[in-house]
Amino acid sequence: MSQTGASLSLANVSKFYGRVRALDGLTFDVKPGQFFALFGPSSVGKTTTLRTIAGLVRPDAGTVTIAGRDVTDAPIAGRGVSMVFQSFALYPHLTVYDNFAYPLREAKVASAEIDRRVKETAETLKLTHRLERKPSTLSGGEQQRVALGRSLIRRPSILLLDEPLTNLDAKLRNDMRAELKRLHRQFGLTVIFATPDELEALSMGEEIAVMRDGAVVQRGTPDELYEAPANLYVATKIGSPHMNLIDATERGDAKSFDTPFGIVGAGARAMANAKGKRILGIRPNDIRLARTGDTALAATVHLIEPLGDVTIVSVEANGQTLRMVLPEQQAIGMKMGDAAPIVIDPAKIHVFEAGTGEAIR
Amino acid sequence: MTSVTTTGAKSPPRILQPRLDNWPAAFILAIIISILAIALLPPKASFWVSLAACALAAASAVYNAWGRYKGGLLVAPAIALLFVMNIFPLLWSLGLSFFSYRANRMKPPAFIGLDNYEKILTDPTVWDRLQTTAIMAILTVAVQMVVGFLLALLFSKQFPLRRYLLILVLTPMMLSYVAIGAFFRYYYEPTFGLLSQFVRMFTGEPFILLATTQGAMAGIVFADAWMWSPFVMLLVLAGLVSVPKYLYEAAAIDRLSGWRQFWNITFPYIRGLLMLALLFRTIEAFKLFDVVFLLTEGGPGTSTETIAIYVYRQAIQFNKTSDSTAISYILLFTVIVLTNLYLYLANRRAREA
Amino acid sequence: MAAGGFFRRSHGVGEAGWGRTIFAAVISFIYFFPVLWIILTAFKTMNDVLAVPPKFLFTPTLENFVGVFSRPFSAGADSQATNFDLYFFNSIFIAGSSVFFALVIGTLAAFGFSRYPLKGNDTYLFIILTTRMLPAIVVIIPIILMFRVVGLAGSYTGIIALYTAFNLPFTIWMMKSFFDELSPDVEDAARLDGSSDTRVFLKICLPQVVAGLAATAVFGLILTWNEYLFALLLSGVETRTVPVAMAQTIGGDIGVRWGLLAAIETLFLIPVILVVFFLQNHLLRGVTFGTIKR
Amino acid sequence: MTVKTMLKGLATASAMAAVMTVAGASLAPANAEEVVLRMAVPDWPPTRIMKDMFDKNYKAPSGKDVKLEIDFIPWPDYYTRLNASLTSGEQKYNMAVSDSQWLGAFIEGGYYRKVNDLIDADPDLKATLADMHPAPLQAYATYPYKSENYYGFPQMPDIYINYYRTDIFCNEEEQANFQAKYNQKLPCTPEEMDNVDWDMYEKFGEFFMRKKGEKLAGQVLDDDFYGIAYQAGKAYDFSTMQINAFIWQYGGNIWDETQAPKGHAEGVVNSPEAVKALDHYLRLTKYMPPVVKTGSMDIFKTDELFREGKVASHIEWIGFAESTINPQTSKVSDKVAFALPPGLRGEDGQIIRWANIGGQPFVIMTWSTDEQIKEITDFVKWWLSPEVQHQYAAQGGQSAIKSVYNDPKYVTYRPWNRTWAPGLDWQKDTWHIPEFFELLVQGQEQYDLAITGKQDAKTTLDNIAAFQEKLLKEAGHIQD
Repeated sequence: MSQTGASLSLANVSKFYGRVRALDGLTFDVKPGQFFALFGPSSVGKTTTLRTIAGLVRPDAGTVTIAGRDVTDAPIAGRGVSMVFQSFALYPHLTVYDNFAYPLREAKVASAEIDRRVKETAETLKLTHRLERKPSTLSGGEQQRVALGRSLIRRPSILLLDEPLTNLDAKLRNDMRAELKRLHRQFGLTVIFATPDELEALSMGEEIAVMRDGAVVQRGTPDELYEAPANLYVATKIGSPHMNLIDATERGDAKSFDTPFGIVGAGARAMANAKGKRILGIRPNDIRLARTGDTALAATVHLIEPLGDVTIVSVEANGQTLRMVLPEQQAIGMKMGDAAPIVIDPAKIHVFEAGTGEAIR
Repeated sequence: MTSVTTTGAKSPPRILQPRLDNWPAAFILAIIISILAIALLPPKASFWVSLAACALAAASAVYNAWGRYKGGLLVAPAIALLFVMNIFPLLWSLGLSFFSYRANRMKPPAFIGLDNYEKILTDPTVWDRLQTTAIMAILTVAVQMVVGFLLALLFSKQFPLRRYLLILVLTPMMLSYVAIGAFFRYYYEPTFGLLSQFVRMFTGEPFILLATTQGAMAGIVFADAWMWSPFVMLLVLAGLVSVPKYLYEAAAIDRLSGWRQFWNITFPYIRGLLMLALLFRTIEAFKLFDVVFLLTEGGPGTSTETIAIYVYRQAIQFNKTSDSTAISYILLFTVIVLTNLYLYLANRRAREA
Repeated sequence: MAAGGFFRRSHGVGEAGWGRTIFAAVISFIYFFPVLWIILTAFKTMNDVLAVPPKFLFTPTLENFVGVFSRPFSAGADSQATNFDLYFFNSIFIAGSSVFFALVIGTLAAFGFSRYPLKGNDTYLFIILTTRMLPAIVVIIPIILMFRVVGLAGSYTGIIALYTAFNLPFTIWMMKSFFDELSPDVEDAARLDGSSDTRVFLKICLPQVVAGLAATAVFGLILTWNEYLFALLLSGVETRTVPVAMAQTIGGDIGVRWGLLAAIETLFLIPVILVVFFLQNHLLRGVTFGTIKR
Repeated sequence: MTVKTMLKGLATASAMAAVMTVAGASLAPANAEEVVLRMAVPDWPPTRIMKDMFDKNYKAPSGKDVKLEIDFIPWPDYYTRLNASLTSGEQKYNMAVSDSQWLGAFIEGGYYRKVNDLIDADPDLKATLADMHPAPLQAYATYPYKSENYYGFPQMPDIYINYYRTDIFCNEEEQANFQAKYNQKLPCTPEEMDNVDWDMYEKFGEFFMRKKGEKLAGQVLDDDFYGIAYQAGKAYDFSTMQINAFIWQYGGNIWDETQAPKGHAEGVVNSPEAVKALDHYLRLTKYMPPVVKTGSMDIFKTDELFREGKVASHIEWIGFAESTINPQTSKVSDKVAFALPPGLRGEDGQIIRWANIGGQPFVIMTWSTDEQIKEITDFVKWWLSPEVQHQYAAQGGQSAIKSVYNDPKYVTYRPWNRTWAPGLDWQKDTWHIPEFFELLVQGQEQYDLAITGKQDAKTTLDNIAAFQEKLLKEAGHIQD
């Protein structure tokens, strides 16, 4: 049971529902065999994107290419795409066996072959003992596996997963995450999955496209997105706890900013345009308490949130706050209102244009 | 789905454009043609002319839908049948209501404008029949609601043989009106009737229920309510079973009294359904015909004659065709108001659910 | 199905035991009594029917049931066929085919309304419902006029078309509510699995609403089966239905033939009761025009 | 049984039925020599017997294969059904057995064919009609009433008679008690009963009204018992017919269409005589079984009460007599006798017996073809031929032809036939005008109010008169 993934690319795809713009010049491509994540909060067009790829939605503009073939106006059948819906969309009136067999029957596969493949799929997904049951009698995880099986059984080259884990409870989620990865490795097919959960996107996606208002704002590997967010939107969506944002002004000396906390160095960053409003993004992990001898920034403790091995401490200066992650022992004895001088690593600072939110590198 | 873009150009107004898909214009045209045809042509010819005009209007509506909606294809047969069997005849009779016409005469219809409506709206008889209908509807619906509600409470819990006992209670709904009418007349009959015999065991006198207006009304209300309470029961049952069990458990923990439990927990779940049952049965009670006709013929005198019987007499027995179509339109208006109310509440219930 | 289980399974309010059964049995029996009396009457001789005081115990006779199909028209005459076999056939044929056609046409339309909403969808649906809520007598006047011009009076075609139209509105409303409740994702999944729109409708949507079809059929059947006024005025000699023919027993040479009337009604009731019994789990949505979701 | 199989079954059944219908239609042979006459008739013995006789005996003189297809329609639905059939234009029937009052409505509608030409063209038929008693002929065939325009031929003439129980009236103990109480002999034989007037009839009512447990004719009653009954029902014409008899006997009149357009309703319908008559009619109802107070004492109910042995006597159409003497349908089959109905005793001591005629004519529909009309005429001639009329009477029917009913054999056919010849002279009919049903329904409603005790006779007749005056003026039947 080996399948090979196909490449996929979307170019300038747009879709309107009435006057509502669902997709707006969406462009991205996926390499064969890639495990690709579409990430963004709800109603940014992730589902519409998947449905466009599947052919359920005809785009109003742009092209969809699968394995080098333009399928924008091609019928659904023949694209080699299958999809697992967020609701699983199992056929409620059919047994698990018939759910598996349905796509094969529609493709007029011989019944002996159908039987063989259904049993094989059930085996793979550990559903052999459930074949005669109706979907409504199955647990959430089993339903999920039936949906997966039904999508895989006709050997698609691209598998679309629409928020595959949101309908499962926390423990099942972890199991299924591993299961999905395993299946992906086993079949080697191209998988595109949509998720509003950054952890899911980061942990599963080989590459991630971050979507906003029907367009991709940045794509890259998890590391790339974490290390170099292209704008404030991505910066705030990726990473936990969230990145600190503080107002800043370039001092015009090409190496430092004025901030409410004092002067912060810009590190090795090239700063072309002098003087201007900026927003500095600093991840909580990149702030530490000043040791003796450091050039510290003045701040007072504002809020203490112990989380076990680490403690999140918010410090405040001139009306702005910064959250920082401290090892538990460093936070012992801290009280609100205490002075807490901090140090920010200039190399780890992200700088954004104050108006557009675009990153300045 | 296609994208809908609004174009700014709006002159001349859409309704004046002579295009085949301009269905509002086609409808207005069809009505004008029909009225002219009824006025000017003999009945037989006017029928075909108005049918053709209306078919044109229908074609226009379908054509309008065709290019843009797949659903048009699916909906068309139903709309066509309803159009031919319901809407067209109703429109035709709307036209007729402005004429003086009797179906059993050779005379062609003569145009008399709003005379029929004026006659009916100023006719105390019509108002009296409407009043009778209203009283009867209110009474029978009230009884049905109470009885149906109590029956639903009875069957709300699971118990052995429930499935079979329910069928017993549901049976009255399935009887034919002819049998109900005839047999209730027999049950109420003073000499042979079960009711009279039963009462006589205590009083020694035959019991003559249908002799008084109140008695006749009670007899009708009882028979009709008996027949349709199971309907209310089904609705209320639906509400009762939708109450989540945990609410009762919580109430038990809070030691709520039975009455408060009902009022605070059960009632909100069945309120919408009770409303639906009320309206649906009111609309049905408004049509009350068969049972009354077979039980009392509208007597004593005309004291239990409903508007439906009145129309029946006018239209079928007296052949006052156009007069009765005018009453029909007044009824139609009433029904539309009631239906609107029904749908409004039904939708609200759907939103709450 | 949503409404399906509530007759069988215990919901919400809880379980009760045999005590409740006995209480319910008494109430049900009292409620059922008028029907029971009709059924008993069917087995009584003419003398027993009008006995004073009423007879609860009597020697049952089948003469009424025989008399439904053939009886002498007067003393000493030979038995003659009463044509009731034809009337029963007519009732079954007319009710059956009109419910069937209404189901076919109505289901298609309901699917159309549900999946491809037209502009002014609500208006269409409203007009459709209104036609159902009018008193029969109001609708029938123009229909008589129309039938007389077109020549449909007294034909199977006419009465079946009329009943089909009569059943359509609530078929559409019911079925639309069932289709509305289906998950569109399931249909999309089937499309991805290679089904055409037609096959999606036939293989995926229809099987999911079988319960709805059944409920609609039951309720349509109850209404059409017992319909009297349309049948009286528009059915002809060969197309007369049982309710109309039933009136024959209330007034001829000897007033009401109670036993006969009861026997006809009993025979006439059996098919509906059976259908309702087997499909009772789906009846609820039937009676609420599909406006109740669960 | 699953839903699927049921639906499949349904589909199969419909398909089969469709096939059968088509097959049935194609199987009906189009025999050139066959003539089908389709007739609507009320469903009761007089029409059933006719059908039976036709099937067994009729040979068309033309030699054609004449088929009579009869649609037996239940009485309670008959007018509605026939009216719907005619006005719906289905043109299903070539002829019908029509109630006489309907003549005007359906003649004006162009449905009933005038038959003067058929009569004039056929001397035999003319002779037969000349031999007919004028009362039924005028009632069943003429429009306007009593004109020379003929529209029908009598099928089954019918009149009221008095049905009574010999076991009660001839019981010695009752005879003695009656004599003691009223100082009059309780009539026993039909001849004695013929001489009963309304006052005497009222005494029957008073005398025989017994409670459960009291004795009647030597036996302890297990149920209440009543002396008399006549029709007083709200439906159709089930009180008007009897009330008209009272009004005519008192010298009053209903609105007289033969006086149109001069004759008024106001002042005639509510004349003092009519009020007295209605009062008398109402007075007797208090001795009748309690169902009379509900407005459902129709011809079927009085018949049922009598057959079930709940009343000593009732006044009823002859058409019901056959089932009264049938032991299968009657508990009193062996103890019933028949007499002329009671009337009002005039000042000369003679009884005035005016009554409203029952019975029905054949009518021919305008759309019948010449061939069909020819066959219909032959059929009617056959039906009215003395031989067939005798045969019909022998099976329980009646004949309006003088030579038939004056034949000494006639009275031997049935015990009630002795009342026929003397009764026939007293018959009149109600209106034949097209508006008859509106007049009838309003009258019935008003009478129902009086019968159920809601208003007095004067008010009732005033209301009827006012309504009729207005309606008839609008319709042009009253012009000044």
